[in-house]
Amino acid sequence: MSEHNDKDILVRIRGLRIEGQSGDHWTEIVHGVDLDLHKGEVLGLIGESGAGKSTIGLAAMGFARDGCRITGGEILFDGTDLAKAGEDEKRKIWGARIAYVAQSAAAAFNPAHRLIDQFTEAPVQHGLSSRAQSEEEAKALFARLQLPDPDGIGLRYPHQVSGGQLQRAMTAMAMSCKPDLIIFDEPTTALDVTTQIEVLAAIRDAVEAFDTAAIYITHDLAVVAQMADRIMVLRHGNLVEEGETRAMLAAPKEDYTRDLLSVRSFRRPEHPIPAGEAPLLKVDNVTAAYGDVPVLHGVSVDIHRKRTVAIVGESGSGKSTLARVITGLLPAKSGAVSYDGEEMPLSYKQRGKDQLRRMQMIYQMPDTALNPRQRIRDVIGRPVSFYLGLTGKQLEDRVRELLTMIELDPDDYIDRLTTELSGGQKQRICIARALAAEPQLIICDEVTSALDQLVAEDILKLLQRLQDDLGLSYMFITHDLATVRAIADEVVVMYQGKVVEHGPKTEMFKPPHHDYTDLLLSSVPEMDPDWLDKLLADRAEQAKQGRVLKAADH
Amino acid sequence: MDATLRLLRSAPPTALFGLFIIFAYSFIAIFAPVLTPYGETEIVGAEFEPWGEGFVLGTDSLGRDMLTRLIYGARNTIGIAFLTTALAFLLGSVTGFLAATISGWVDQLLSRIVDVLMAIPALIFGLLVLTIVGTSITNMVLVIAVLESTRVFRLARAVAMGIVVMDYVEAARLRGEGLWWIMTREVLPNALPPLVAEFGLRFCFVFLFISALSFLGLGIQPPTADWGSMVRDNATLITFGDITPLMPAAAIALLTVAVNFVVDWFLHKASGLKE
Amino acid sequence: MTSNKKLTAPLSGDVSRRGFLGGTAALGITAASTSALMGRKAYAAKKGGHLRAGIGHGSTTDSLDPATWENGFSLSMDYTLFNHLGEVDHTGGVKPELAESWEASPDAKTWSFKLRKGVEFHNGKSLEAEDVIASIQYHMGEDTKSPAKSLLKQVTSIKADGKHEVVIELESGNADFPYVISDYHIAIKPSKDGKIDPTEGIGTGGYVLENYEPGVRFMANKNKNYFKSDRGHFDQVEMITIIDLAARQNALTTGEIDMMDRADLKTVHLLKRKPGINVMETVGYKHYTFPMRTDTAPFDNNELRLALKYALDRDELVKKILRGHGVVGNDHPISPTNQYHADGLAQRSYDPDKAKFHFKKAGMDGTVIQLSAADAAFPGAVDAAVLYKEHAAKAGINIEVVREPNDGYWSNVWMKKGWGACYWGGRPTEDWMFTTAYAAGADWNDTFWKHDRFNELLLAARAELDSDKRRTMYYEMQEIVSNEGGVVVPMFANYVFAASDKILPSEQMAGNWELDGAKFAERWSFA
Amino acid sequence: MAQIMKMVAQRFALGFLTLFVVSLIIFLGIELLPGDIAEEILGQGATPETVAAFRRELGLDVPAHIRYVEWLWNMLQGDMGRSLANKREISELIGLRFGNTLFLAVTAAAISVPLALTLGVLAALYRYSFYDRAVNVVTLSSISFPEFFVAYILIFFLAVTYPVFPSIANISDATPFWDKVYKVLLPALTLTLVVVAHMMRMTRAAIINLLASPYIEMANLKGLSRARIIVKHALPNALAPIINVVVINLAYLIVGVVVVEVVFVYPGLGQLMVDSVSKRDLPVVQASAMIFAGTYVLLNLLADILSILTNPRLLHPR
Repeated sequence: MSEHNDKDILVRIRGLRIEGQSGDHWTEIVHGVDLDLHKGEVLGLIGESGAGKSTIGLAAMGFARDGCRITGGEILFDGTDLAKAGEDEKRKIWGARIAYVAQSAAAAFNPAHRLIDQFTEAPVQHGLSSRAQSEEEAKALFARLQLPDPDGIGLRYPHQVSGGQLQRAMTAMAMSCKPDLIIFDEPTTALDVTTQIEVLAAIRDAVEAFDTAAIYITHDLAVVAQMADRIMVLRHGNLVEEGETRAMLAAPKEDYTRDLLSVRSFRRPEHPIPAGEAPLLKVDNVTAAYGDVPVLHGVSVDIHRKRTVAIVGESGSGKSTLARVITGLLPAKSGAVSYDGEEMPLSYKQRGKDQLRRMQMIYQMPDTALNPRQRIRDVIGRPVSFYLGLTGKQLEDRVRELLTMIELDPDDYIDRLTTELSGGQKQRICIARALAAEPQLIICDEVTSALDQLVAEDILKLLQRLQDDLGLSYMFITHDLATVRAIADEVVVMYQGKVVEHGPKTEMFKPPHHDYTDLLLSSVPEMDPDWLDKLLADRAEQAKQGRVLKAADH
Repeated sequence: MDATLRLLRSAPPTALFGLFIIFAYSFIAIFAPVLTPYGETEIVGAEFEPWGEGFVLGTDSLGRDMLTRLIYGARNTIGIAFLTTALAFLLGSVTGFLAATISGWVDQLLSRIVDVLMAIPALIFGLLVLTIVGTSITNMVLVIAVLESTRVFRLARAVAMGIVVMDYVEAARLRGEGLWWIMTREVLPNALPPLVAEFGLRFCFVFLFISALSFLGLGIQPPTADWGSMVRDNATLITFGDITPLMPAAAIALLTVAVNFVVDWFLHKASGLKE
Repeated sequence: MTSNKKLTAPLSGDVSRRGFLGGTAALGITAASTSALMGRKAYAAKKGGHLRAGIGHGSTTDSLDPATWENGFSLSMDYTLFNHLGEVDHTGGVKPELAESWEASPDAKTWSFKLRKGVEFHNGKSLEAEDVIASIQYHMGEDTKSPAKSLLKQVTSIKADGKHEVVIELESGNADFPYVISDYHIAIKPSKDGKIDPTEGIGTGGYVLENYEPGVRFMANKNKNYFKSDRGHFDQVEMITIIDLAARQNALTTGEIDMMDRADLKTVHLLKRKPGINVMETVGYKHYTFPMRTDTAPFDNNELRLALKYALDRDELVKKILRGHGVVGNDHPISPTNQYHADGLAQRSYDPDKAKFHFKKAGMDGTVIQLSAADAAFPGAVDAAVLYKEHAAKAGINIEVVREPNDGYWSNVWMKKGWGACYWGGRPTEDWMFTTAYAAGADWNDTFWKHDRFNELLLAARAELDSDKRRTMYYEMQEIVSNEGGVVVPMFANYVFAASDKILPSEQMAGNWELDGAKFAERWSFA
Repeated sequence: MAQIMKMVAQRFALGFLTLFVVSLIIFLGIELLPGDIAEEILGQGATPETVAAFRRELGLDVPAHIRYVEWLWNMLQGDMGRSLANKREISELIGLRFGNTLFLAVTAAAISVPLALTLGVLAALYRYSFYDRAVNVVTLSSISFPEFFVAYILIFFLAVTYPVFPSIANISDATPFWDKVYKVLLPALTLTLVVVAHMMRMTRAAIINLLASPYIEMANLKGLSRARIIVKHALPNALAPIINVVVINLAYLIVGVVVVEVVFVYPGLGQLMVDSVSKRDLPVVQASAMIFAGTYVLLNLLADILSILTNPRLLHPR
């Protein structure tokens, strides 16, 4: 901060207070935050969900979403207090001097209009440029952001362009008026990890080229480490810590920051493959399709007792479909699914109660996995009474026991509605529901990806402990390699419906790799602020040698 | 109790007005025999007695007390409309849930049947069927209930479609739960809010539909007091600037307005739109 | 839907010599103007103008085919476009129209009709005997579906005697045959090769068809060659079907139409008060009945029938159902307008004690008697049944009113259920009325009644040309029906209709049909 | 494009299937009508002899399934047969009435659709303002009124008290166009009051529904004016539900106006059908029911196809 002068300050926020509406009353969600942003500077806002980072980012534009209102403080943008400015005054600044890049470009582009129309809209409406001139600028920007066919891509509709490209097109659109400031609101969160690299590179390049100031909002410390000059760590609407990127990463001052930094360090010792033991679940050369669209091509996976097998792949790789085939929701076209040596009917409808009981599933979104109209007692109690026939006192005792197992106080939780829980608590209930059936195998479908990192880590630890205590096997579907590192014994990498590589974890994280595995592994951001530079240089080097690693999304 | 009070306090004046009217109507409908000075079809005086003591709103063409007829009209018309709507919802939501939960050919079959039923205009269809089977209250209730249930089916199916793809329903299926459990325990409780709102709207439609049928002479038959036929019976008075025929019509309008106000508020609350 | 009330089919003129009663009671016309016009030859009819009449009848299923005519719209249309051999006038008597004169043999079996000469159809053809024969024959024979078919069953031969005379032979004598042959279905149409084209609108009437959209509108222009020089004053006549009562009345008061039929009885007192509107009322033969099936229990017991006849307060029915626009009936179908109405027969009145007495005598104590009703039977039939129930309850008779659907009432209820409500347009002659609905074995004997003495008298009176003898016989027959018949006839209904004061109706109106015998188009004019 | 053609073709096929089943139901339903057809047509004036003669004439002795096939075949060739009651060509009879029905529907739509869309867009633009609330209350009320109530009120004020419009819509072929419009204005207004609320509310809701979507937020944050956001960004995406509700209401204007026809004595198809039902003029009932059902199916087809055509995802496949 010392290297900047006060007159360089573009945005100065003081004592910002924001309230959010819940039901009929308003509660404060941002409690007096200060923020300074200098011209040309990139500021990272980081925090878990509920930290208020997006809200603050939008407030820097003087904008509050429906259900939010700015109740205090001042937001000086180049001398204008946006907290007090009128609607018209703000609309003059929005788009022209401050632009916004949303989390999901697919949702933030209007599906009814061509990209070029959306690009030129702001400059033409703000009277900054003619339509023709703006179109030329668009082509230049598209080229700069390394979009394919920069002259023609503008004529496409948003749905005709892939996610990674769309995100870059949105960055281009944000730059259409050469703004002083761009707010990036989690621009890569919705992307696959291999796609993310290119978008990050493009954004950084563009911001540097135009010397635009930026506020970069994310929950991923490793990403922000690549992008930001300075980082503010937020929690529950308060500032936790603020500092230059390298300094903060090297020596975090606060415990919370330290926790965030250490999130990826949890490691589970690998269990050995029990010699000569038959696998608990054997998926043999399974093929499956949605209607006529083939999704899985001859997939085979073995899961042994007390072991965790991680299925890794990007969206569309078929890893969730594999789970549906195993559970019988999507009966396989060919191949076999055997459990404990016994071949199971392919459709769940034909499976017996006990076959269903022994294999349970935990879902990605705890919100949709629990019936919002049921109480915990019923959610957990139903499988107990359904499979094991317990009633009355025995049932109650068992439910309480299960709640204790997942570290929730039975007295406090047993009569709550599922909607009265936090995300992490819901996921615990889902685990308890699975445990209630007393299964041997639990299929975990991206169980941590909807959770904040610290909460996710607790869930992983819980699952770990339960495995140790109860001798469970897990099939762990995930796209997050950090999770794989933490919990897996064995890794299966899937790509376009096929298994491209599989083996014990220790081997899988060591080269040499299948090209795709290599791309996947190398794309996982690291805390090192120079990681992105190194990676890009490395890939450029490899490209010279004729080995091109590119995301499928390109 | 506190929650109810708080809810009421947050309600807009239109909704409060609506609630008040609905309660007043229900009260009148339920306690009609106690509230009315005379019997429903009892002839108590000369025809067309003027307003005044004894007959607050005068008497009708047969010398029956107007006020009594109006109050019984509330009881009959509202009661029948309510019964019909309830029946339509029972039928429509059970089939709608079935279609969504089982899906596949059951869904196809039910949806096509509903398509066909909906392709025949309701009023015309009602007229036709009532002509075929004869106009009695039972027939009318059944016919309208079947007609309306197609609309309910569509909604129930659409709502249930959104629910059956939820992971908790999938979990129940994988657990091995039967159809009935899934429909009543997993789908129904979550489909309730939109269905309740729709119930209000459908009630209005049914109510207006019955009134229209009565107006055309095919609905509730005399001597049962009914607002639709009361309008028709007295419609000629309008020529002479007499508002008597508009009273039952206004009574219909007031109730449907009230229900719509409340439903509007309910939908607004349920949709979570903030003001 | 209330409009689908049916007119009983065949009917024609009125009785002669009873003009003082059977004629008109034009209530809306002020006494002054009526008397001022009275007795003057030149009744100040103005020529020209476009008449718009709102008619509360008419359906899309109507047509120009005389065999399908069954409602007030077809009737008025008939009298606008066509003529008949005879015409019923305001006195109720039938007088020659297309016939110049007629003559009967002494046994009343052979009738010869001399045709008027120089009459032209709208297409220019001259009226000749063959046209009349073809027009009559259209309603005869195996395949006709005309309601006049049964009327003409008595005809054994029709012959032309020259170009302008038609001779008709009957099976047995019928003194009332000119009435029969003037029935509204038997409109005279031009013939071609001995046949008429039933769907054509070409007649000899006062107006030429311009446009007819069944159930919607009828339009006709003045026939400049009309053989009646003092009739057919309008330039153009438009009839619009307006079934909805309120709409019809609104249309009249807002000047959309000039006249309307079937005024709303409930509000007729208000309509009278409206400036510029005349309300008119005529007494006819229309009566409402509650026929019982005398061939089935319990109605085969005359004591029960009598009990039910005494258990009804007719005055209240006239007051509440007809709102005073009618007279009480005496359990026989002969209207006070009819020539041989039994004036001396004691009027049956409401007597719960007598009802109770007969009911007991019938041994019916405690039985619930079902009465079927629908407004299709007559407007207010259900209300009337409800009133009946209330009245009978006071005599300890328990009537259960069974509401029947309007639709299908005539095919499913009438003549099927034991006791129901019914509506008769009535007949201009006693013989016709009795033959149609009271003679043993008649198609429409809706009480399935059989009385030997009555049937004997019927045959005798028909062939009798002496008026006094006929009177005695018809009196006795009315008494028999009243005391032993299977029908409760609570009331005769008046026709009540209205016109704007720009319309000048006839001085004296015919009562055989509504709207001046349905001949307003040729008899009325603008004032 | 091939995909769109396929979807459209599918919709057409489904529509025709529906119509086919409807024709069966209508035919069967009418077969079940109680009472003898011949008796009903001839009325109380019929004697057993005349009835028998008439039955022969109608060919009612032929078995039902043969009559159905014949009827369907003729219908497909555009020959609807003749009315039993008055022997007229049904196509001519219905043509005239259907023309009137369409005229009223078009007049009502010409008033109500632009009005509803304008009111709806304005309500969305000024949502939660006094204007919005007022329009909301007024439309909610008008949607709640029975049609005959609205009709009589309008007659009471605009025909009886202040005679601006005629109380009956007495039109014929010969009526000049503007005279026709003037005469149907009161029924059209009645219908407008009945349908406008539904369309307006749906327009408003469809737009407001989208206002929470990220691309509207993006449009806001591009500094565009509120009007431009509603018209340019929300409206095109709200078209599908709006088209749907407009079409439903158009269908209603055509098939659901019996009450208004009765009150205003308007010679439309609804009255024809009601008349024919009570007179058992079966060919006419069948034909008009088919026309109604056909209209409904066709309009829904139109809505479906328009929804497909306004969906950029389908219009511009990847």
